[in-house]
Amino acid sequence: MVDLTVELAGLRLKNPVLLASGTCGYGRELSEYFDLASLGGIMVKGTTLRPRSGNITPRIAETPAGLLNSVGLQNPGVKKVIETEIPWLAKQGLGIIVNIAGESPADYAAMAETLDPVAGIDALEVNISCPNVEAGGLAFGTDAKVAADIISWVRAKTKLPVIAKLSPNVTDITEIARAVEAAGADIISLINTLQGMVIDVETGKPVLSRMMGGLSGPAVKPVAVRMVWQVYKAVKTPIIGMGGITTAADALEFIMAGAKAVAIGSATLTNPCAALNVAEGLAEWLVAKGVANINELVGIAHRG
Amino acid sequence: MVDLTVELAGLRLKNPVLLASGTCGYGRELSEYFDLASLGGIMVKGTTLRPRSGNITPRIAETPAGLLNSVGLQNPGVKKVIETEIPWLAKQGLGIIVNIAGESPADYAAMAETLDPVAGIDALEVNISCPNVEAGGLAFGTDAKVAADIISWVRAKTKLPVIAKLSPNVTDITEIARAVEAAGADIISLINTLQGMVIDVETGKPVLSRMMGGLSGPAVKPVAVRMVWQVYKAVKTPIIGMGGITTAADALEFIMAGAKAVAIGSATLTNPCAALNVAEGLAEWLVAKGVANINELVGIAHRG
Amino acid sequence: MKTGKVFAEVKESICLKPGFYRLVLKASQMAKEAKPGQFAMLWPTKSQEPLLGRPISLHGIDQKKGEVSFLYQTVGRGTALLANLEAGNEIGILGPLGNGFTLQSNAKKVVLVAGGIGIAPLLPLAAALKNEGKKVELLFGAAKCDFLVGMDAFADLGCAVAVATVDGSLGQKGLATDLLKDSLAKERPGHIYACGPKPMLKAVAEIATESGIPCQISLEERMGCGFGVCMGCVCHQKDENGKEKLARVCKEGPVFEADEVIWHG
Amino acid sequence: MKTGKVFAEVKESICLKPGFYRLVLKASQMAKEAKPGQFAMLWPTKSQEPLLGRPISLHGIDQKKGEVSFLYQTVGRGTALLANLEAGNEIGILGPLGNGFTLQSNAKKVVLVAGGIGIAPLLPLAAALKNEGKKVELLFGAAKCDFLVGMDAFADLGCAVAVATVDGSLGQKGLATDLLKDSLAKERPGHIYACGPKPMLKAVAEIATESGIPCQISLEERMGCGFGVCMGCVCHQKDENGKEKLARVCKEGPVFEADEVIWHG
Ligand SMILES: Cc1cc2nc3c(=O)[nH]c(=O)nc-3n(C[C@H](O)[C@H](O)[C@H](O)COP(=O)(O)OP(=O)(O)OC[C@H]3O[C@@H](n4cnc5c(N)ncnc54)[C@H](O)[C@@H]3O)c2cc1C
Ligand SMILES: Cc1cc2nc3c(=O)[nH]c(=O)nc-3n(C[C@H](O)[C@H](O)[C@H](O)COP(=O)(O)OP(=O)(O)OC[C@H]3O[C@@H](n4cnc5c(N)ncnc54)[C@H](O)[C@@H]3O)c2cc1C
Ligand SMILES: Cc1cc2nc3c(=O)[nH]c(=O)nc-3n(C[C@H](O)[C@H](O)[C@H](O)COP(=O)(O)O)c2cc1C
Ligand SMILES: Cc1cc2nc3c(=O)[nH]c(=O)nc-3n(C[C@H](O)[C@H](O)[C@H](O)COP(=O)(O)O)c2cc1C
Ligand code: FES
Ligand code: FES
Repeated sequence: MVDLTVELAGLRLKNPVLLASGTCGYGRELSEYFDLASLGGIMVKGTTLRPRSGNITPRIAETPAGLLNSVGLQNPGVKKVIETEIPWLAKQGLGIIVNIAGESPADYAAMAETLDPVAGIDALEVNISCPNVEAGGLAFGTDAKVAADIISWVRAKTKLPVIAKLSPNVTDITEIARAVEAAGADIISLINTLQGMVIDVETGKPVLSRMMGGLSGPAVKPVAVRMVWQVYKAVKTPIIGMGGITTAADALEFIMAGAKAVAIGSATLTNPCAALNVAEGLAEWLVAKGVANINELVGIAHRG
Repeated sequence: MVDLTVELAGLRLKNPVLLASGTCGYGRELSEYFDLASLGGIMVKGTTLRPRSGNITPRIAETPAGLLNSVGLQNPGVKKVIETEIPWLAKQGLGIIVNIAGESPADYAAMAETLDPVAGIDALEVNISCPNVEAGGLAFGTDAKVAADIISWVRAKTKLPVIAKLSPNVTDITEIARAVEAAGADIISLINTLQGMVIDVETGKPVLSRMMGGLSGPAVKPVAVRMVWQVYKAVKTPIIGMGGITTAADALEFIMAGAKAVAIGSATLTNPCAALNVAEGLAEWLVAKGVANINELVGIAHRG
Repeated sequence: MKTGKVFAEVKESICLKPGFYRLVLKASQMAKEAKPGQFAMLWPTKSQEPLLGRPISLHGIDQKKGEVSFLYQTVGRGTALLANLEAGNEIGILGPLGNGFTLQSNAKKVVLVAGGIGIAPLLPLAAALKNEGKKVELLFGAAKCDFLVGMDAFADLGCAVAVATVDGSLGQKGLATDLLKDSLAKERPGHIYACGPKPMLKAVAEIATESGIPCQISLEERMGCGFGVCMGCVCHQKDENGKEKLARVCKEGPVFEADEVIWHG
Repeated sequence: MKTGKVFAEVKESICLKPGFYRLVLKASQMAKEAKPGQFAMLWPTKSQEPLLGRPISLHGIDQKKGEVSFLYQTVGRGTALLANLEAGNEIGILGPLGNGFTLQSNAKKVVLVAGGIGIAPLLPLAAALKNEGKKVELLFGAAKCDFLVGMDAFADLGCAVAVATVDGSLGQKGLATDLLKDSLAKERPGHIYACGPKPMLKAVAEIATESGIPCQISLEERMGCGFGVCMGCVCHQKDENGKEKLARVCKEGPVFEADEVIWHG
């Protein structure tokens, strides 16, 4: 038997495969397709302090080997999530990571405080990639100082492992990674979506109602692998890698680049069992190659 | 007959379709497949002051709907280009844009000075996306101040229209666009390649000898369209759009987002006649839609 | 557990009229589970480009043969690739998905209103209704005669069929909703079901609400996943207290009670 | 003008041994222009994923039938997609590309050295050489018997064929270069041609240079375009003055004079 368990700063997962936030709801729909307990964990839909109805449709546009989304963090708010989703999820036998998003550092702090004592939650993922309207539409996560601030506010309010989720829309990802590490992030997850646009040439207008959206899927994989590679060299904090992972081989690229765990996002939209297939595929690959423990592979692409 | 001529800050092109730098050599190979005079122009392979032999192979890796390259500006140097390539190209009947790259602002200035009096050259495209080794591996084009400096050095040495070619690996593309506009750029072209990496999981190593490479092709199109859109709103300088254009419809996305001309890069690698097909496709589209002049479409996605 | 994404063999792929196709797949599990009004996500190729499945309604459900069929119009890349398929090819499928129509058991007569390719999900519904011994009338509208496909199968089931085209090239000149008004004037049905373009659905919903006739409509929205995880496909509904709430077209829908839909724009 | 990228019909696609395939295409223009040692870029699908063509050598050139054939080994995604093709499918092609072998007209006997799938481009060469009345010997090496394909066609042309496998499962136990040494010891050929893995080519080049026998080798490199515009496929060569210069495998090559290649690593 191969050993797939991984441990990231106190977050123990039975295998390194997670469901990425926003592509798995709160797990209920996917649980109809496979046993969630076969995965390492779930990163639930981005949760905000107050309920949000999100953006108007169209919210989805297809792109070459990818898709744009502008869902806009539709969610019932943190209180409702705690009441109706976490208790059910806690019985499913996989790690529970709550993805939080706010309009101000205070929002994040308030959510961390509220979520900290809730039974069943294994970690908080801090989504600092949401647009900061005050600062001209750029995301919190594109400014190292703001990113660090948010992480320290959250850090101060919870004992749970804090995962900083980085935006790829930056000049130097290592600068942000170092800043959030210094601010107390236990784990770094990356990448969130790349900003993109699709125009419908028949109407002469952007397809998405919000015009711009976040690009994800296979198209972004090389950018994501590159950033994992760079961040692995820059910081000591363990990394959760994501961006276009569809197969076990894709997941291995991220692990070899330095990720200790991986998350499956858009691939779930194209196949509800995508994450399960990746987890099973990793186990098979280890057996075939005679690798006893997945941790042996983390970062090996940096050697020699 | 539809009117496809466009004029960008004194650069007159018989149609808005150009060959993107690094994907068309100096035009000789493509001239065996179609008459270069059917295109608006050619942006020749990145030229440096001294000859460069580029990086060791593998220099190319395939990615989902895209490719990575790390050719490393292999070229015979500016003198040889002037002697052996420009005279031949000048007879082909299309706009000639020389793409220049340097290791220092002085390199750029020297090349601009050398190229300025050469007969047949219609514009200089300043590639500020090359790695600036001194500044820690980031490209000149990721720092607004450095980018502006280079453009003003070039500006001072030539009467030719100066095209600033921007790197997409930045937090805020409009900041760079405004800086190069202020520094005297006549035209802005974008995007150059996104930094990426592919790992061969069988060997556990990056596929490219240089590890990281530049991502291009359909995969990057939504990012490129978004940046053209943003830059169109931010500056008055005319834009040449590129990044993943394969069909006339793709080109129209860029034009509607605000580009006055477009360049075809990776698509040429998958079909030598790609740019010709785009140019012909644009003409057919205009006829079919009853649009008399392509300029009417520039930026229309911003309306209403 | 539900059946995940599988590959199904194309049994038949035929062009009915320029731009309109019927696709028959070997998919016994789906045929066993499917209800009228449900849909499937279809992936015409195994490539990652195009990436997303295309939502297409179940048009035929043949449990005995273990086959399902689809009726679709080519409007873009995905449907063009579907049209290229040939018998023997394999295609990715996920489904059945969505809620499907509710069969009102006490209605004696029902009216089906179809706009263009919106006729697709109404065929299995008509079959189920006929099976329950109801009187079924199909009111079918389209821009022109060339866009009218699939109505013969309704006649074969014993439904009354009335047709309208905007240009008058077949049937009455006008809209499907004109046919509906005429039909209601003649005989009040126990239930209305409608599928078609948004403006038509909105008009049908208004007529139904005004006349107090229960009505279900099938909505469309651009979809990411088709099974409820991406929040890509929301529409606006009234909850029990008349307050606005969001519903996923792919999960709570695509079929909604006409009087609960909030029409934006 | 050269023929650009076109779509060609698959006439035949067969598995010769597990992992080895022959593909026959209707492509009269290519068949008319092609020379031994040239290659074509092949796109197994019309999708943008995978994006790049795969360089595959011309293995058969049938001007009369207007057909070309390829012999390939499945090693990754692109070749796996090629293997899925069936007669009647269409595939994107560009070519013929590259320089091809030079036929030395004064050599009486020539030796062809093939390593594994490197045998592919040597068949049309053998045919051309036989056509000129030369004595042709094929020395064919591979890791094991299962990797030896396509040699019967050489025997049919009247070539002498000798085989070596590393594990001794067929022919002599050893390398193709062992066969070459034995052959040179027996009879000095007027020319050597070789295609196969880099270490083999390097060894052949050394033997040829030492013995002063003209030798051409066909190199491989990962390719972007295949026709000379991307600079993806360079290799190192000596120029007239012995100075290092860069050459494109797709344009100046894939065939090079063995004594002009600079072997790195
Ligand atoms: C529940 C449901 C059931 C459907 N059933 C059928 C059916 O039985 N037969 C049929 O022909 N069509 C049906 N559709 C519409 C069908 O999904 C779209 O026509 C198809 O996805 C277009 O794909 P494409 O790649 O060809 O077009 P694209 O290139 O993606 O787009 C072309 C045009 O089609 C429109 N479009 C794209 N996606 C959708 C979508 N999800 N819904 C509506 N319009 C869209 C866009 O406005 C765009 O302008 C259904 C849609 C839904 C949501
Ligand atoms: C001029 C030329 C002629 C060739 N002729 C033949 C032939 O007749 N028959 C045949 O079977 N193969 C031939 N090859 C090799 C063939 O091009 C590759 O095996 C093929 O491109 C791999 O594609 P893939 O998608 O299956 O593999 P990928 O998934 O792209 O890669 C799988 C492995 O194949 C290797 N590879 C990928 N591309 C190339 C390449 N361009 N050259 C060498 N190795 C590569 C890589 O090292 C990689 O590990 C030729 C190559 C060249 C350059
Ligand atoms: C429809 C959709 C919704 C998403 N919502 C969120 C979200 O709420 N919070 C978040 O941190 N990331 C969100 N993401 C980003 C993903 O979690 C992931 O970081 C990104 O999509 C890259 O991975 P992928 O290519 O595997 O999808 C969303 C992505 C998609 C496609
Ligand atoms: C093989 C290759 C080489 C390139 N070389 C250069 C170069 O020398 N100078 C430059 O400014 N851009 C270079 N580029 C970038 C292209 O000009 C273009 O900006 C980019 O590829 C995006 O367009 P595309 O997606 O159409 O390829 C190169 C791109 C490729 C694929
Ligand atoms: S399409 Fe994903 S939730 Fe409906
Ligand atoms: S593959 Fe592009 S130059 Fe050879």
